[in-house]
Formats: sequence, C-alpha cells, structure tokens
Amino acid sequence: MNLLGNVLSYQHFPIYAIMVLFMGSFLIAAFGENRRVRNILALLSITASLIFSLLLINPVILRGEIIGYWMGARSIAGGYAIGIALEVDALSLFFALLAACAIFVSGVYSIQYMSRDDNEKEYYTLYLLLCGGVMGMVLSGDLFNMFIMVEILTFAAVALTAFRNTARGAVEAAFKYLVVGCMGSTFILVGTAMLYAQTHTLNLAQLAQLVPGNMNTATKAAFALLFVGFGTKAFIVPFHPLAADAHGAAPASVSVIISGVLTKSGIYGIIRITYFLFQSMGLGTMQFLLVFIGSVSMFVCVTMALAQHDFKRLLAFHSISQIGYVLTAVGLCTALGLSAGLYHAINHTLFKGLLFLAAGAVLHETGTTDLNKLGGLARKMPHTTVLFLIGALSISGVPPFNGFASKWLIYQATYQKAVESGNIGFLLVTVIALITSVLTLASFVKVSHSVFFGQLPPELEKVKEVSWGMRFAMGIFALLCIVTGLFPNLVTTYLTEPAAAAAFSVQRYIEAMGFDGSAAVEILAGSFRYAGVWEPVSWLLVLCIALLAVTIAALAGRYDNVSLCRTAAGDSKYQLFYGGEEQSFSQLGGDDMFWGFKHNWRGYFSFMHRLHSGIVNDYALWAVADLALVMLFSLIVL
Amino acid sequence: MFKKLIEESTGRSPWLFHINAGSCNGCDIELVSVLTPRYDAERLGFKLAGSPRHADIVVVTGPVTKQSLPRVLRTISQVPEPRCIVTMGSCPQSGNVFRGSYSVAGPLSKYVPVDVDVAGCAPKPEAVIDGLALAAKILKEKRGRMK
Amino acid sequence: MILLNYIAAFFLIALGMYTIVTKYNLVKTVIGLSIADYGVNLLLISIGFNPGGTAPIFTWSELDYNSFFVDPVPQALTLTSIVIGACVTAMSLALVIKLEEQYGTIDTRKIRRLRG
Amino acid sequence: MTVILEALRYLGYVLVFPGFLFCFLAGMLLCGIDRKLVAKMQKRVGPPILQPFYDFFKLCGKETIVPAAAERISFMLAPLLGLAALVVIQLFIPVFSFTAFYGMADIIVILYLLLIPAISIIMGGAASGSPYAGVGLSREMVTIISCELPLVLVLLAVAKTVGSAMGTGLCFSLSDIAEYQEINGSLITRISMLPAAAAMLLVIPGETGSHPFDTAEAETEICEGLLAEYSGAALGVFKLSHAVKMLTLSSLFAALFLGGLGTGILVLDALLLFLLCAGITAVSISLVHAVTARLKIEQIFKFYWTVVSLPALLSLVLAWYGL
Repeated sequence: MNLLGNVLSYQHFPIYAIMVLFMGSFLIAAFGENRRVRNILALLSITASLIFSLLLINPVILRGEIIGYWMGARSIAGGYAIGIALEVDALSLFFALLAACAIFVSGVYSIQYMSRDDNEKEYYTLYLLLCGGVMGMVLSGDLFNMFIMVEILTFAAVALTAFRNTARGAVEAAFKYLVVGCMGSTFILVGTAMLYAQTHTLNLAQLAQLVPGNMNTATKAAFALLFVGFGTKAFIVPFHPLAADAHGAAPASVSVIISGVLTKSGIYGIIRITYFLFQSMGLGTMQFLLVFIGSVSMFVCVTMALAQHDFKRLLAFHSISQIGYVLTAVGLCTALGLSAGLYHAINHTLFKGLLFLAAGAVLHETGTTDLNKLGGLARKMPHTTVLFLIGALSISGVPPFNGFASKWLIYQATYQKAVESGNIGFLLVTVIALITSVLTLASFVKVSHSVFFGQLPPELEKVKEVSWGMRFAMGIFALLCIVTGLFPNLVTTYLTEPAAAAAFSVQRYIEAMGFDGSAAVEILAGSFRYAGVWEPVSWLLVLCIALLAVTIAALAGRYDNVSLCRTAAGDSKYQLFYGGEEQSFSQLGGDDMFWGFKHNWRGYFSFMHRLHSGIVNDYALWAVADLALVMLFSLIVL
Repeated sequence: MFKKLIEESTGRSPWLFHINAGSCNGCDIELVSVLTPRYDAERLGFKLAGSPRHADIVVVTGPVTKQSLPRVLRTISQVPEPRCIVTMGSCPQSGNVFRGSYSVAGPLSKYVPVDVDVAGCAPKPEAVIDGLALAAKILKEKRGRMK
Repeated sequence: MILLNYIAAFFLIALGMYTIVTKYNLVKTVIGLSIADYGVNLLLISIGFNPGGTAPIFTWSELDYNSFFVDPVPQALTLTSIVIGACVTAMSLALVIKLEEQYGTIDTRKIRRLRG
Repeated sequence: MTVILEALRYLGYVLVFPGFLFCFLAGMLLCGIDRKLVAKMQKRVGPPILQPFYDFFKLCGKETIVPAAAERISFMLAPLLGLAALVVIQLFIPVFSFTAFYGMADIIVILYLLLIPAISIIMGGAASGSPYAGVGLSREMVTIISCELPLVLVLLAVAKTVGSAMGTGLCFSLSDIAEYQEINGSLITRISMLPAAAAMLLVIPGETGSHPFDTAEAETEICEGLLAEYSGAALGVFKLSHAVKMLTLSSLFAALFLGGLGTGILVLDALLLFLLCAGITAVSISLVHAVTARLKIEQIFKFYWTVVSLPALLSLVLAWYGL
C-alpha cells in the first residue's frame, strides 16, 4: 500500500508523462503489427501523458510548488549535481500541458487520417518518439538532457517529414531540415560543453546559480550558441524556410506537432537560457535582440505567406509569424509581456493545430493543397469549412476568438513598454504587430476564397466531408479556441501568469533543487494595469442580441423568402452573371490575389523570392551567419 | 403599411441596367447624358447599376444582333422581379436601318415582353427621361401586383 | 597540449561548417556534418581530461579525496554524442539515396523544388 | 425588478439609441445628405434626401435570387452579421459623456471590430462564387490593408496623448478619452492632433469604400465586385451597412477628436452628434467624392501608406514628445 502510494505520488508524474510516450513508441515498434493493438497503444500512451500532465496542475500551478526530481535518487555530492534531474516549475508545466493537449488531439486525428498510408507502425513509433522528445525537453532539469531530447525530436521530425516520401519535395524538405537542424543541435552541444567547462555542472538550476556571476568570453559564446541552436528549433528567422518546407511535406497531424509544439519547445529553450541560465533579460540590449528577431520573424514570414500558393506552406509561414509574436512579447521582459506571449503560445498551438488539421482534411479528400486548384469546398465540406473559419478568424485576431485576446495583450505590452522605457522603437513594434495582424487576415481571406468559397472545380464534384473522428479532433481545437478567447481572465490567471511569475523567480528555481539561489539576479517584472478594456463575453452577448434583433427583423420582412434554383439543369436566371456569357468555371487563383499590394512591393517580393533560393547551402550559410552575428552581439553586450 | 411603403419606394428608386445589343453607341451616349448635371435623372432616383442583379429597369439599345440575342435574354432573365424592359432608340423596336440584315435577330419584342419603347435615333434625353419615368410607374404597378 | 586539442576541435567544427556551406555535393554535406560532429566530440573529451588522471572507475571504498581521475561526465556525453552522430549520418545518407532516386542528381543546386 | 429594468434599459440601448433605430435613421440620412451634397457640388439637383430610404425599401420588396453556384447559408447570413457587428461598434462609441456599454471595449477592439463587417461582406461575396466577387474581395482586402496603417497610427497617437495627459502613460479606453475631452476640451484643439485628424478624415472614405477608394465595388469595371450576385433584401442590408458604416466612422472621429462638446442632455447630444457626423461626412466623403476620380487599387495602397500615413506618423511623433 505504501509502495503504491509512493508510486502514485505526484513527484513521479513528470517522468511518467515522458516515459509513457517512449514506452508506447517501443511497444508499437515491437508489437504494432496489428492495427487495433497499434491504435490502442498509441491512444493509451497519449491519453496517459495528458492525464499525468493535467494532474500536475494542482501542485505546480495552483499550489506553486516546484518539483525537483532526481532520477535514481542521485542528487548532489560535494556541492555539484551528479544525478540527472527533472525540474518542473509552472513554466515547464505550461509548455508540457500545451504539448500534451496538441499531442492528444493530433493523435486522435491521426487514427483516421493516416489510415490510407502504408507503414502506420513506423508512423506511430516515430510520432510517439517525437512527442516524448518534446515532453522530455520541456520537463528536463538538465542542459544535456535537453540536448538529447532536442536530438530525438529533431530526428523524429525529420523522419516524419520524409514519411510520405513520394510526395513532392518531402525528402528534399527532410534533408534540408536535417542539415540545418543538426547544425543547430551541434551549436547546442558546443554551448553545453563550453558551459560545462566553465562550471562543471549540467544541472539547469546549478548553472543558473553559477553562470551569471562568472561571465567570461566562453560563457558569452556559449550563450550565442545555445540561443541560435534553440532558434533553429523554433524556426525563427533566418530558419523559417525549413519550417515551410517541412510543413508542406509532412502529414498534417505531424505539422500540428511541429508547428504547435516543436517550435514552442524552441521558445521554451530560449526563455530558459535568457531568463534563467544567463539571467540577462534585465539588459535592454538583450530585450532588443529578442524583440528585433521576433518582429522581423513576424513581418517577413507574414509577407512570405502572402506570396504562397500552397495551403500548408502558407500555414507554415504563418506559424513562424505567430512565433514572432510570442518571441517579441517574451523579449519585452515585463510581466504583462511574458504573460501575453505565453497566452499567444497557447492560442497559436490551438488555432494553428486547427488550421493544419483542416488543411489535412482538404488534402485527405481532394488529394491536393494547391490553392490554384481548389475552390468551392464549402458546399461539399460544410463542417470543415466552419471549423477552418474559426481557426482563420482566430489567427487573424478577430474578436471574440482567442487570437484577438492575446494580440490585444501583446499590443498593450509593447506599447506600455515603449511608454515606460521611453524608447520609440517599441512603438514601431506595436505598429508592425498590428500591420502583421491585418496581413494575416489578408492571407486567410485568400485561403478561404481559394479553398472553401469561390467556385467548385469540376474535378472536385465527388468530394465528401471527412470522417467523424477527424471532425471531432478539429472540433476539440475549435472549442478550445473559442473558450480561451471568451475567458481571457481565466487563462491569464490560471495558466500564463503563474508561468510568467515562474520565469521571474529564478531564485526559487535554483533553491528548489537544493542550491543556494541568493546570488541570482532578480529580473524585475514590474506591475501592470491594462490600458484598455475588453470584455469578450459581454461583447458576444451584445452581438448575439443584435444579431437576433437583425434576424427577427429580417425574418419579419420575409428575408428568407429567396428564389432558389429548383431545376437540376440550371435555369439561366440562377447562373452567375458573366457579362451575359454562359456560366463556366472560372476561379480567381491564389496567386492572383492582392495584386494592388504585391505590385507596390514587387521589389521586396522578388528580393525575398531570390533569397529563399531553396539551396541547402544558403540556409546553412544563414545559420552560420546568424550564429556569427549573435555571437558578436553577445560578446559585446552581455 | 409596409407593402404600401415598398410599393411607393419602388416607383421612386428605379435602378437601370444598360445592355448594348449591337448599338452604334449613339443611344448609349444619350443614356449617359441623361445622368449628367444638365438633365440629372438622379433627382428621380435613377441610378446606373453595375450588375443585372441590382437592376429594376433593363435598357436595351441596338438592333439585337444574332450574336447578342442569347446574352441579352440571359442577362434579362437574371434581373430579379419586378423588372421592366425599356427599349431605347428605334433599333430594338424595328431594326431601324439594320432591318433585314443577315445578322439581326430583332426586334426584341419577339423574344421578351417589352414594357416601354422610347423611339428616336437617338432619342432626346427628355424623351428618355419621360420613358424611364413611365417605366418606373409600370414598375410600381408590377410591384403592387406581386404578393 | 590541451590547448592544441581545443584549437583542433574548433578547427574541425569550423571545417565542417565550411564544408556544409560551400560544397554542392550532398554526400560532402553529410561528410561536413560528420566532421563538425567529430570536432564536438574532441571538444567534449578534452574538457573532461585531467593530465595525469586515472580512469574514473572506483568502488565506494576506493574513492577518497586523494583520488585523481579524469572527469567521467564528458565521457558519457561523448558516447551519447557519437551515437547521435552515427544516427545523423545514417539518416542523412538514407535521405541522399532517396533524393538521388527522385531527382537523379546529388547536386544541391538542382534539388530546389521547394523555394520562394 | 431592478434587474429587469436594467435589462430593458440595455435592450433599449441596443434597439433604439445608439443602436438599431438610431443607426438606421441617422445612417440613411447621412447617406442621403452625402448624395445631395455631391449633387450640389456637381451643380445637379440631386436625389431627395430620403432617397436611401426609398432604395432600401425598394430592395426589400424585390426578389432575392441565390445563384445555383453560391454557398447559400454564408451568402444569406453574411449581410446580417455585418450589420449586427456594425451596430455593436456603434454601441461602444461614446456619445460625448454618454456610453451605452461602459467599459467593454477600447480603441484596439474597435479597430478589430471594424474588420468584422468587412470580413462578412468578403465572405458573402466569396460565397457567391462570382469571379467578379473574387476580384472585388482581393481589392477590398488591399483597401483594408491600406487603411490599416494610418488608422493604427492615428489611434496610437490619440492613446499616447490622452495617456500622458492622464498620467497613466497610455490610454486605449474610449470612455477615458471621452472623459479626458470633457475636462480638457476637444483633442482637435491640440496642434499635435491636427495631422492625425486630417489623416483620419482621409481614412473614413477608404474604410467605407466610397469614392475615389471604391475600386472594390467599382460598378463600371467589375460589376459592383463583391455585391455582383446580391439582389433584393440581402443587397438592401448591405446598402444599409454601408450607410451605418459612414455613421460609425464619423462618430468615431467625433469621439476621438471632437469630444467634450456635449450638453449632458441625451437628446440634444444625439442631435449634436448627428450634426457633427453630417459635417464630417460632408468634408471627408462628399467633398472628396466630388473632386476626385476613382483611383486604381495600387494607387490607393500607395496613397494611404505615404500621403495619409505621414501626417499620422507626424502626429504620433509629436504626441510622443509631449506636444
């Protein structure tokens, strides 16, 4: 009984949450020949992982504990950490919860989505490996273990990118991702090694205790290496082309993980090293670095997305653009900013997951994601259309969906930062963020017109709605999008603010593992008040009343009395107006949209097109150049 | 009461859609001149609509060539009820100088019921306004007959 | 002695990066990755090296404050890193074969269907 | 009992003032005044002021055709959603010292709420399946992008001016902006706000899609673009939305720059607001309409991101340095 109680103590839950995924992976590799066994194993392990993460909410977020867990009870000897540790504070758990939710939904979706592919066993093995890697990385309390988990997830992600290796560009994308991803991993490893050489420890808490007091050239270089290394995992500029390639080729359920979770683990790594390891976020220059990269990411990627004509590739660029928002907000180093950034991280996982699943549904039914070949699917796939629209409106920040709530906080945070620091540069960031938001809307208008509205191409007449399981998975995301949008106070109070508070209490993080944290540099969060007001529930209520009033008035005026085409052959009265000609198929292609905008920026767009040359050497060069610049920067300012 | 209001409004807000069925452009220019400051048909509520779906009155000019006939009929059928058809100039009524030509399918009244004919080559703007005002009146009556 | 190791390690890493950036042959890219990886391994092992130290293999009774041995942690890291390096090489070579099948070339300048 | 009375009061706000009834009457009248003024400026007699009402009721009595290629539900729902969203915006804009729904939305929210009517018309047009609508929605979206930059700059400038005067640094709340103007006089009297007000006056015709920025609904080139397939009551609702949007934007202008003129008596205030809106419309929509020819879409974009944005930016910089 005592043993059982011991085993079920929440202290062990972090490792359980990681291990069930890896166990699932091994078991499927070993016994996954049977389809039913495989599905049950996969579902069991992702559900168990989700449950273990959810059970951690009570101690970690509500009671504010930090779980320090030494594997094999090897802890500290001679003042140095000798064991492998897991350390779960609210920040880690926040990302773990995000990961667990996305993994669960995308796993449910996979069951039917992947049913037409061969090698499902390998798919689930790799899929659970990827999930386990993400989980392990965010819960780890050890820098080297973070590296190993990063390697595992990079590997699984590369393999899954190339999973449909007959699809156009899948293997190419995987190779590019592998090369640059491994360069990033190498950077992380070199950074880890250099930190170890200086401090003789790998434990994050102890590093946080020792590093900030002993800054020298080696640790500064290590900072740059780690920063760029985690940057490749988050796909921030200049690594965004890899994300675009990988998402375009990977199955949609994997894209959900790559965009919703893998990029977040990169962001998590960046937060860990900047806020904890080096405790450098108090420096204005370091804030500048993060905010600059974030703003460039969000703007460059949204413009790149406007120029795309592949559904999933477009979504991939948007995903980096949204990561730019997160990074910008995180880089502000205010309580409001960090909370807003983390809120946006949740929302990004939800709506981008939803959008990728919708894209996957379209691909599953039509066999293509080329925007120039699709159209009019709203009449064939009404539920998918509604779910897609929820996602599209969320990402464009249209109230009352969740994207708006977090963007609203981000604008406030950037503008407040500008006012507090007296730096007009942050004002520019607010403007860029607002413009990016409307450009996001533009590209989703393009998608919804070229995929779901407009005219149905004759060859898509036989398309059907996707199966219930896939719609159910999308429905979960859509519901969460609405809930997190309608109750921003709940989300900030119970998820993002504890996580943000954890990021600002380095001392507690160090002391939770039994080290002396008194020397930790306290980064001041500052207090904040909202400069504006936003009450989504009341707003929605008013909108519903207004809509009801309009509808009643309209129905009273016989608005519903429309003439519909009753005959099958198509009366000319119900044909579209073609200047008098007979109706024929003509759909405005995705490439032709927004000419007025693109024409004015043609120089920019052609420059960008040349820059994203698709040659792996160029991308590798960007990585090296980025490393050189960041290293120079950190050597000067840190 | 609403029915009355709608009926009254229908007579005061007729929107035009102009179809050129092979016209020499004389009537087209005259139709536009009706909207210029000198004649200003807008004071009666007339407006040129861009799409047949918005129109109440279809103004057809030209002798209705064989090429244009199906297009004219299709476009007219796309105008929502109640609608009025006005022929402008002599061509759509009789064929005018083009009568008997191998390519002319007119007159228009062979194919659709025409409500108002405005004769002339080209009709004077005053005549056009008069004809359109008459069409507006017919429109109002048609609306009154609708349920 | 140890300084030479560090110089060599960073030289190898730089050489690997240089290979990846400048060589247009896919196999050479893979070789570049491996070279960088060896550089990292050398760096790791050099960090843990104590001149004159013994191998870090003791029982509890033998271990006291006079024991002088090389740091075991970097050795463990190196082992892991070697394994990962082997995986990278294997995986990337597999992808190269697939790429050659699909594109008929191993020139990176021609493998750019995904761009812009 | 009090709860019911409160609910009734709020229902009254939604339905009567500043909700539906006010929006309907004032918007349509504004539209009529605009048409009359343009006619007068062009030396025409012009339509009667009540012409928009005639148009609306006529359209209500017409047949509504849903094309066979259209997605019926979105096609018919879009106009209603757009109208409802616009009326809700109007509820949040303070009428001098009176705000129907106090403390529920700020200017960033208004900025985004203004997108909803645009999105609904875009979705409706896209659902019709017409290629003209496709071209129209592409242009409509570019117009929205064009207007966004100057509008954002104007709003931020106002937020900064009011915020630094109130000692909080920045202020996004419309009620606070109105309150500030009650005490310190209209913002337009400040030199730093003059360029912003000018920019806002030029943003209004772009946002409402009136001449010369109406490429998205150009009737002569692309057959009214997004509205090409709409007929009957649905079209009428869109026309009504257009009129209400004129009212909303001009009353937003009044709330941002002309606050503090109120008398405190609601009926007089409403009348005053309407008069102000008519004045703003006369300058920003009618005058601009009468003296210009329609621009091309890429010219619109260039115009807004340079000519209109620069004064707004100037204003923001001036506000930043506390002028």
